[in-house]
Amino acid sequence: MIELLATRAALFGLCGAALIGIGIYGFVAHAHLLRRLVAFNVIGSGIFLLFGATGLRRVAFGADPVPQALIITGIVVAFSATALAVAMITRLAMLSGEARLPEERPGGAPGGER
Amino acid sequence: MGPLSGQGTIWLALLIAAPLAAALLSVVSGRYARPVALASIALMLSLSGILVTLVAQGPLRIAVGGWSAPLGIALAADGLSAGFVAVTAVVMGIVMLSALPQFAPRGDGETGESRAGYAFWPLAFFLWAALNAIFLSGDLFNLYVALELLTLAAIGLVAIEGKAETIAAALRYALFALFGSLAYLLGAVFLYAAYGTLDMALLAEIAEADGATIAAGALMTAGLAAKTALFPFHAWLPPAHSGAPAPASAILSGLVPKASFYIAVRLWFDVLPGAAGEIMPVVLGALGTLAIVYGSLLAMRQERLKLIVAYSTVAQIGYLFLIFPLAGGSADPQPWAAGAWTGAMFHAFSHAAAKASMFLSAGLFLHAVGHDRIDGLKGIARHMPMTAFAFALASVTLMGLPPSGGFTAKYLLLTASFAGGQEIWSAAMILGGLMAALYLFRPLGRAFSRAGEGAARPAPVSRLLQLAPLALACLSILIGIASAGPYDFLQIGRPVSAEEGLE
Amino acid sequence: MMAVVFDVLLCALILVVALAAVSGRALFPAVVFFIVYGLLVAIAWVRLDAVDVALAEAAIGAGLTGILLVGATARLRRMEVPEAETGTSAARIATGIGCAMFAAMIGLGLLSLEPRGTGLAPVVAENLAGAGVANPVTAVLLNFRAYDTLLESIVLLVALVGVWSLAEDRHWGGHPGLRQHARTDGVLAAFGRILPPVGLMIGVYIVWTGSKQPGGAFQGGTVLAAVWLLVVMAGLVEAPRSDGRLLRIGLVAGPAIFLAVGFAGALGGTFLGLPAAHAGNLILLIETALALSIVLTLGLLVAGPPQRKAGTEDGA
Amino acid sequence: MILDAVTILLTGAGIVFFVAGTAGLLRFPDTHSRLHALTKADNLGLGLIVLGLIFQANALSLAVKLVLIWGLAVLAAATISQLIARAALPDEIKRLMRGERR
Repeated sequence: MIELLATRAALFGLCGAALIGIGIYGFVAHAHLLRRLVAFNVIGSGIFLLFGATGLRRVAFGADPVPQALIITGIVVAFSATALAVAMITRLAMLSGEARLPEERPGGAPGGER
Repeated sequence: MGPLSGQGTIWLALLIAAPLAAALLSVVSGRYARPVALASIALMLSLSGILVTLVAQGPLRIAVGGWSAPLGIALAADGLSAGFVAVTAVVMGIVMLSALPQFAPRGDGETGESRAGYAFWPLAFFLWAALNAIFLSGDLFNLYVALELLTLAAIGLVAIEGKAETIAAALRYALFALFGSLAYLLGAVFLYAAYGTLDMALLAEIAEADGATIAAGALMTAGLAAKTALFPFHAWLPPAHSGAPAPASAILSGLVPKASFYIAVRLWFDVLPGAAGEIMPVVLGALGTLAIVYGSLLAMRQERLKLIVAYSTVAQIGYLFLIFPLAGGSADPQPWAAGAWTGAMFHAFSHAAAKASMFLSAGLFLHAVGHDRIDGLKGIARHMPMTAFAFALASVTLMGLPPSGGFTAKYLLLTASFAGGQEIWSAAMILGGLMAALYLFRPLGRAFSRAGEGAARPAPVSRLLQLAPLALACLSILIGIASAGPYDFLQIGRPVSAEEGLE
Repeated sequence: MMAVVFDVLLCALILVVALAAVSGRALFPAVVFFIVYGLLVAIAWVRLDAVDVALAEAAIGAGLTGILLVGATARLRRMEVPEAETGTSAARIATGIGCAMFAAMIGLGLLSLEPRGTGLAPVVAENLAGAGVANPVTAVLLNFRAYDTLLESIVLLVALVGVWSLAEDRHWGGHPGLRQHARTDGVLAAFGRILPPVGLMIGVYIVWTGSKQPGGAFQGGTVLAAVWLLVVMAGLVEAPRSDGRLLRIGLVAGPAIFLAVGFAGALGGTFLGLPAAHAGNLILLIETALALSIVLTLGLLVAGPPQRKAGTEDGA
Repeated sequence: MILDAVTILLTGAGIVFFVAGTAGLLRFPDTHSRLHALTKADNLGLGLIVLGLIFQANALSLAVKLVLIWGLAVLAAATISQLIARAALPDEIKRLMRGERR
């Protein structure tokens, strides 16, 4: 049983690591801020999955509830940040007609100083 | 670390609970901003004073909820924490007092609220609570939550003007800061996976200098550097800090980056003292040097006062990171390390006061002239001598001239670099001081010159408001004049990694 | 063996859907894939014996985040915001290789990591009797590490103040701009009438059961917030004005009571200390108040900044 | 043992309906026919799976929860498919009119 859980921990831990990579790719590859926000959430849940998987590595001493509690906190914190970012993105789009940062627009000025 | 005692429980609790309570009150109604702000500022100043007197007798450590680590979260206060809490209280107090007229609850609705006049107060109080929570925390995950609290409140303050540019600046800041949080979190997860605890004091006892630990520390440091706007993660800072209203800029530039820097210092000097190795401190020092040069160069090229001040922050943050090569970098305690470590902290404190003062001055100039292009500042010293004098005093600190706090900081850092045979860093500091003189002379020279013909008469600015930047500038000088007391105070509860001082 | 095959398939599916959410061309499919992704991750949490996290991930990570993103996508589409992408395919491939290497390093680091010590499971088990609740995750959240949870409830509130401050000055204090699509006799309205009694029961049950089994204030609060949002979308009730005194008190009630209990403990010598004899009741009090504030905060976060003054139809 | 067999039979049948519904979602040309495939096949599939699982429930409360889940899912699916169908109507009409012109 413990061996099975250890395999599972390694499997989901690796899955989490891969999700972090996928998320970073999306974060870097897109200029659209909502796409970046999606990628941010993918990275976040990848880290959480990694965290939860490592919680199983000492399963011989019992299931560790602390990572689970911290992950729930992390999910709520990530949601708060996402909600604020979504509101800012919509407002930016309302004011400027774009959902990108000024320097990411084709032909936009870098640095954002005008 | 310190003695495990319940002593000071109520004061540590209040330092976090009081600003939270003030923030909750100002969420309920924006009408009572003035009394709530006045009462809480007075309370917070006294609480910080009490903390300083308590810590003077020895470091404090309490177990929140009565659950001692590793199960529970510890709050800890030593000289460094108390120093940051006290500087935060003075800077926040003065800045919030000076914000009262600008963010007065006027509005025409039946609730007597206006949008920015409402939002500023809860955001500022939440930010204050987050800063204290960071300076007093003894747990790596708790620091993550407090750091997110700080970041979201700071993002809200950057965006508070509600214009397209400021919202774009806030979003750019959010991208860097949230990415930084994730890197920090990933590092903390690795430390928990390796050691089964997040308590900093316990980790300090059991952490080893193996690959995984160093990688975890590096991830956390990268995340913190992004939040501190260390070169090359600085791009978000100038538009964010120059676009916000002056009181918000003062808080954002003076205090917020110090919090993530503080965590990085705690991480390498307290939690993982033996793990830094040879390369990491040099990399951080090199990035700091690049930040000094690059930030100063760009500050010289700006035409708007707030942008000059904001790019100056990019440069000044660079000095902070010289702490790693000068005070760390070796597992054995070096005799000069205490001087370098304390010098960096002096720099953090005096820059907090000086930069807050500069942004408040810039805000007053902007109010008087209607814009902040430095060409418009010609002869302003005649109309606003107090503010111009404050700006000059704060500049003295940033240039590192005696007798300012900036001078003491640079003196300590320079002595350490010579004593340790690391003269190369002293070159960066001296160059940085010269460049600061150059970029600050442009606005100063105009302000103290004679007004040109036909210059528009500036709008009057209240004397009381002009007192705020002056008080902060005086504080930044005072830190240098009365440096012996703070120096000894900062040594209280210092980790062994740099116990032996120069004295 | 079957279990391992299932886990491998689940992981593969999660990765494929995550890739689709991140790398596709258009925004809307990406958002839909992200929601599917969240639900799959919730299943992964069940496989990891973390049902509490699974509930939070499904409700908040997939559900509420999904609503936020779908809503934003729809608004951007109405404003005809361009979605075109920049960047060459060579740059993308280079980025992809870099990210793959980083992920591989993280994975290798994880596998090579030698866990030291016992972790916190034994300590939690040892102290659970004095925690006032039987569910160890709830014990960590509301007793052992209650300070984290207090700050977390504050983070939600900060985000809401930040969202509100993005309103236009003239709309300050007004209603958030949820559009009410439905006719009062339409299907959505009918659904909005049937759902509340059932949804209310389920939400309250999840909050209440959190002391013994998976559940709690955040998960249950999310269900209740979703019911509330649906009823608002169905046009049955109006989203509240952001300057309502009662609403504001409800928003801060949870953190305020949490803080008050914590400070009362400090007066007794322990910040956030819950005496073992009363811990169960105090946690119930905190969770109830917290759930109320969470429902309001989550709902209003999804609803967005005020967009119209009272009595007007539409702002922007 | 017999209960297990019943469960396997019912959930197996449920999965067949789900696969059919998904195939329809992927293969059918337009929104309305896709909805037609999804709603009918998936509701039935979910019902069969829930029914199969009820035979595994060892407490009445568990069985009640399963039925509640099924009821809510059916209700939500019915509402949502109505809304999707209505939202897709203008596009569909446009497409048909274009088709007639050609």
